[in-house]
Amino acid sequence: MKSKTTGIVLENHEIAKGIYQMKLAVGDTAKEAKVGQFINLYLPRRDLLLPRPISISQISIGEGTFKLVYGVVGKGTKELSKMKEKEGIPFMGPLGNGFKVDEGVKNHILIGGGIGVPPLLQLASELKGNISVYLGFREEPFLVEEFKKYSNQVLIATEDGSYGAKGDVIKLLDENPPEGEMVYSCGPKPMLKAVADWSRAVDINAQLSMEERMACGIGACLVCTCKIKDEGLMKWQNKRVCKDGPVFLRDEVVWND
Amino acid sequence: MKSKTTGIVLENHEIAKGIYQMKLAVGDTAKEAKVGQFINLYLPRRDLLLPRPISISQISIGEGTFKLVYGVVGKGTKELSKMKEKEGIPFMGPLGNGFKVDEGVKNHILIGGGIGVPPLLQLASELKGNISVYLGFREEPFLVEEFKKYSNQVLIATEDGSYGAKGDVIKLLDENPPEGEMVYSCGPKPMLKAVADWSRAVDINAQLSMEERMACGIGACLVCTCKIKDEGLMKWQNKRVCKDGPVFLRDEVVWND
Amino acid sequence: MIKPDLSVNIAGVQLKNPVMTASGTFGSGREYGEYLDLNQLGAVVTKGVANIPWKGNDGVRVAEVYGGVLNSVGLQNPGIDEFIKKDIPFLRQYDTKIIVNIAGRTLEDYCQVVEALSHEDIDMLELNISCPNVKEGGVAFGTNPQMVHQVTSEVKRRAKQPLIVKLSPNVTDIVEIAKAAEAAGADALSLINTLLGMAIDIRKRKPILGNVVGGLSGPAIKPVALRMVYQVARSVKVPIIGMGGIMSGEDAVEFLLAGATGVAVGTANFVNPAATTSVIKGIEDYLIDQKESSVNNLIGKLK
Amino acid sequence: MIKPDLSVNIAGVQLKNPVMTASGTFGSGREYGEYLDLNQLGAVVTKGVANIPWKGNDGVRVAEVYGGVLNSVGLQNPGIDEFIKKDIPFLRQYDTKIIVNIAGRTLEDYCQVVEALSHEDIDMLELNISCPNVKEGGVAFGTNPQMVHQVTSEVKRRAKQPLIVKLSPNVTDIVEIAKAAEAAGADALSLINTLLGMAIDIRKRKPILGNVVGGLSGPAIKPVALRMVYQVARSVKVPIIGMGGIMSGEDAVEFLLAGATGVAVGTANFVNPAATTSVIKGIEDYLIDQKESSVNNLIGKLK
Ligand SMILES: Cc1cc2nc3c(=O)[nH]c(=O)nc-3n(C[C@H](O)[C@H](O)[C@H](O)COP(=O)(O)OP(=O)(O)OC[C@H]3O[C@@H](n4cnc5c(N)ncnc54)[C@H](O)[C@@H]3O)c2cc1C
Ligand SMILES: Cc1cc2nc3c(=O)[nH]c(=O)nc-3n(C[C@H](O)[C@H](O)[C@H](O)COP(=O)(O)OP(=O)(O)OC[C@H]3O[C@@H](n4cnc5c(N)ncnc54)[C@H](O)[C@@H]3O)c2cc1C
Ligand SMILES: Cc1cc2nc3c(=O)[nH]c(=O)nc-3n(C[C@H](O)[C@H](O)[C@H](O)COP(=O)(O)O)c2cc1C
Ligand SMILES: Cc1cc2nc3c(=O)[nH]c(=O)nc-3n(C[C@H](O)[C@H](O)[C@H](O)COP(=O)(O)O)c2cc1C
Ligand code: FES
Ligand code: FES
Repeated sequence: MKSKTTGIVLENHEIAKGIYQMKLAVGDTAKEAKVGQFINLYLPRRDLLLPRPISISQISIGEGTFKLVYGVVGKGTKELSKMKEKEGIPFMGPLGNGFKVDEGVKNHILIGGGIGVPPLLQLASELKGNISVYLGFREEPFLVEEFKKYSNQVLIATEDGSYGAKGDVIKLLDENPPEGEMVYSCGPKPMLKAVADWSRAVDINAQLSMEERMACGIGACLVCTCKIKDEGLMKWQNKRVCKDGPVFLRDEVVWND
Repeated sequence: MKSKTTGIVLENHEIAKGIYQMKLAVGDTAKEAKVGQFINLYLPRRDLLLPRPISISQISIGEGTFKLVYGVVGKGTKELSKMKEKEGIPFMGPLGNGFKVDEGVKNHILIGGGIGVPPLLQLASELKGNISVYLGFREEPFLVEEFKKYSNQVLIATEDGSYGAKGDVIKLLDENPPEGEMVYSCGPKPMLKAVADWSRAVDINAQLSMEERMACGIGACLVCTCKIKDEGLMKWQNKRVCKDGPVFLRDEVVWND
Repeated sequence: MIKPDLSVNIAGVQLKNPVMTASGTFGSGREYGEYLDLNQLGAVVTKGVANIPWKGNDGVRVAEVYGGVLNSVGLQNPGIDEFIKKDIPFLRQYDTKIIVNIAGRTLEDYCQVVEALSHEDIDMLELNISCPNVKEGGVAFGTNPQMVHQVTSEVKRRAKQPLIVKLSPNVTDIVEIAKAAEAAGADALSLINTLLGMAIDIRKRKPILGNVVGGLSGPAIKPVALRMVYQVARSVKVPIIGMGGIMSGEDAVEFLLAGATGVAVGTANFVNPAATTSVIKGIEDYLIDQKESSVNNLIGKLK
Repeated sequence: MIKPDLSVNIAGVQLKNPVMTASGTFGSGREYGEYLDLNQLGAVVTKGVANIPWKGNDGVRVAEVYGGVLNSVGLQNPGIDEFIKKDIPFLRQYDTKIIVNIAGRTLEDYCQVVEALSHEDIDMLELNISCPNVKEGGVAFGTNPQMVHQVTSEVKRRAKQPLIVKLSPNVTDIVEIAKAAEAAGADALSLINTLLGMAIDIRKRKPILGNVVGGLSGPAIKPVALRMVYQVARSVKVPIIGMGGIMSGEDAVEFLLAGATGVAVGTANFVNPAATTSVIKGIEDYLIDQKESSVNNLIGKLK
């Protein structure tokens, strides 16, 4: 029987402005994790009932650890950032479907934005073949050196141009068109939509990791849905990001307005 | 301007089954405290909004500390018992009126029950003259040795007879009648009522420290009232335990049923 | 010590214990079945199901508030045919009661669902006339005593299984509504559904929920739920299923003492997927501690 | 940066900022005046006062619940004569507006208080027809639109100061009630009073409150309060004072965006005696952060 378990914080420190990396001892749970999955973290603050979904950024089966990288954007992530070594944090997971890695694909294009970057790192470490990485940040970039271990084409854009190119990843892609057979992308919705349009235009297939607010995290409550195309009469149906996703194929996703 | 301040936990350990003593660094606030006053402690658990009133059991102006002794009876005191050295705990106070110490009184009778015992310790240390102490406990007694420093008549009763006399303080008083001019008592309401009856019977005046659930702790919200005799037409009025009390004269108190 | 008897009888249906799942928080048990043994539950109350598939509401469907959750799912469901095909056989594998929560926009919607279920192997029906998240039907039926009476009696006429009517707390006089449902033939009442609430994102200056308002659940609503259960229990004869913020066995005991025969656990599942089983355990522990031989000794036994 | 303008106008009364105290949580400011500078407040709303002294309810008057507080004080107050003698002169020492909250069991009670106040130097009246803690009057007036209309118009006829009517959230349709008060001449509306709730001591098997049920306040009720303010703001023209669970400037901003012109802070005072001033500071910080020159740019400005 699965259950909520407790991870032990091994490290938790700021790696860029407002961005923290947490290393969590999770024991054998590490063996179950697939690239692109996430875990749901439960906070000690009793006024905050809902779990926080955070992608697994790196998996170490040997150590029995997950590395998570998260941005401090609200009450819950603020609370997470205060956790100290040796403290326990309850979590569920790994959850969700993860990216699909097709052995036939030789050239991979990874496109990440902001706090959508972290899960792509584990992906980069697992993919075989040639990897191009396009990362967009608001200001200070993070994990860049780690990506360079797995790819010699890591391109960076920042909104203010303080690091790498000025602008967003789409501009970066337009100016440095990659070659490949599969796009893997994670980031805020507007970016994902732009990546969907771009990849369709250049005719490369894409997997998109979607983000939604969650409650149960396991597919029962239907609060985390996103519109997914449906062959049937209804044209689309609301599918669960936590269970059917977070990764969907570009051509399945129906964009709101 | 007064304000909520933060005390630093210097000690917090179990001194009898389910009874904890906490020593709190409070700085100059110690100078303001009078015997029989209490402080209101605010808990870190966010689901628990209301402060917990705890009597000041010992005041050290020199050290700038308060000693509190509390029983773990619910969620809040449970939380208190988990606090560790050096942790900060917000509090308000000292609050309330405290016991009235009349220089003319030479023979004092202190009667405490359970978690009503602690505030009597500071009182014992301040009173001049002869002091008789009657303490009742459910099971394991506490602070007994400390009282012996100030009195050579410290009598104990426990409900199960495991320590001292078997029974309650009233039985103890009946079997060992004290002499004196003033009773000071603190404990659960039924005990206070019994002390009121007993002291009236033996014709010794009494001050009773009452207990009520609180919200504001400073006299504004009127949730902590107890019935106090009134000369006027209304015969009694509801007075505030937090501000007009917690100590009332026996003859003022109107007992419910 | 002998294990206390946890079984309760609700409108002729014997449950192994009073603990069930709150509709909409537990799907049909398939997902939570990986986290707990469904055989342990008194009953599984399924997500509201309508006569045809519903897509539910657009946009953000959940917001976190102090000690609670706002949701505006809007009764997304696969429709009764799909439900009968997939969910009833799934649940029948387990030794627990099946209570099907019924959604509708019109009286006919409700009746169609009930008729479709008439020959199905389920234990009870729960009529949801209190969902705050759909514009037509739902809560409109649940806030007016005449409407409550009408929809309850129409559904009851067609129902082959005992009928629970689920009440909305967004009313001036819950007792009046409860009496209307009882008079119309409800075999049991369940309360409360969610309180209508709202949350605003002050940076975006927009409501957080796509639907602007949503239903408030979780510990924040427990005092209101308990008060309503208490009031209704003293005014009707049919058994009551209490819910609203139950997180622990102790919370459940409060509802039982207030007069509920059964209790349902909703939002707590999101905090702990095994919340239902820990509530069952907590009730049992309380009975042992209080030296009570049966949970029935608690029901409505408030001094 | 220039300090943003925090002043608001409610029914012709100019407040230096939108933050006031919620009636009953702050007495007449005497006690809290030791913990904060009363001159900083937009207004002090005093504890409900009746025509004669009331003793309030017996027994335990407060219970703590998850993220909230239940109270059953029952409007203990010294009566209007004593109030006029002691509290108005006290408050007039400060540069803040005085809003007197009025309690009653009958229409005549209310009218007597209003008449007694007619020549007093106070700024506004707040008519409490929503107290859940007294059997007669109070909430009975506040849950029926006809009654709301009647009591409001009778009081308004006698009132020499602008009249705020304070609404109960324990109703099916808050908009209907708000419209009745507006139609009867209310100059402003305040909402919400407490939600009716209950808590049980499971060891004693007794309700915690002496009065069995009580009023729920605090962060737990904020989503309900915010929803009602939003609904009412879109339906009436008079200004609204929003309250219910405001703990911080950010909470207050939610109410302003939802359509409140003023906000009141109640239960938060129990958690922090200087809560009102930290709410004022929080609103100011938000305005600065958002580069807004005036708090009036927020009111009702929800996208
Ligand atoms: C599958 C998935 C993977 C994610 N992986 C990461 C990651 O690796 N690193 C990272 O920094 N962030 C990640 N996020 C986003 C992260 O979950 C939110 O930033 C976080 O929940 C915000 O919590 P908060 O309490 O700080 O914010 P608040 O705004 O205070 O949260 C209030 C509520 O809204 C929810 N919420 C707020 N923002 C988001 C959001 N963007 N997505 C989902 N729920 C949200 C919270 O979970 C909470 O329930 C992921 C989200 C999803 C769905
Ligand atoms: C003036 C005064 C002085 C006190 N001094 C001491 C002391 O020195 N040592 C000690 O152990 N206890 C003392 N008490 C009692 C102490 O305040 C309660 O035991 C404590 O608040 C219980 O909190 P809880 O969260 O553990 O219990 P819970 O039952 O979980 O508390 C729920 C709510 O009820 C209130 N409450 C519960 N029991 C009491 C009670 N007996 N009196 C007042 N409020 C209560 C709590 O403060 C809280 O608001 C004193 C009470 C008063 C009024
Ligand atoms: C996400 C969610 C979905 C819900 N869906 C339904 C539903 O379909 N039918 C229904 O009758 N109640 C529904 N409810 C209400 C719950 O069954 C329950 O009445 C309410 O949440 C109060 O209980 P709780 O505080 O334990 O969650 C839903 C509640 C939540 C949180
Ligand atoms: C202890 C207490 C006493 C109250 N007394 C009154 C009162 O006398 N008159 C009134 O109109 N409201 C009274 N209220 C209601 C508050 O003014 C306010 O409407 C409610 O508490 C919601 O705000 P909050 O969540 O900020 O406390 C009282 C509330 C509390 C907690
Ligand atoms: S969070 Fe419950 S279904 Fe996805
Ligand atoms: S606790 Fe508010 S008056 Fe005593």
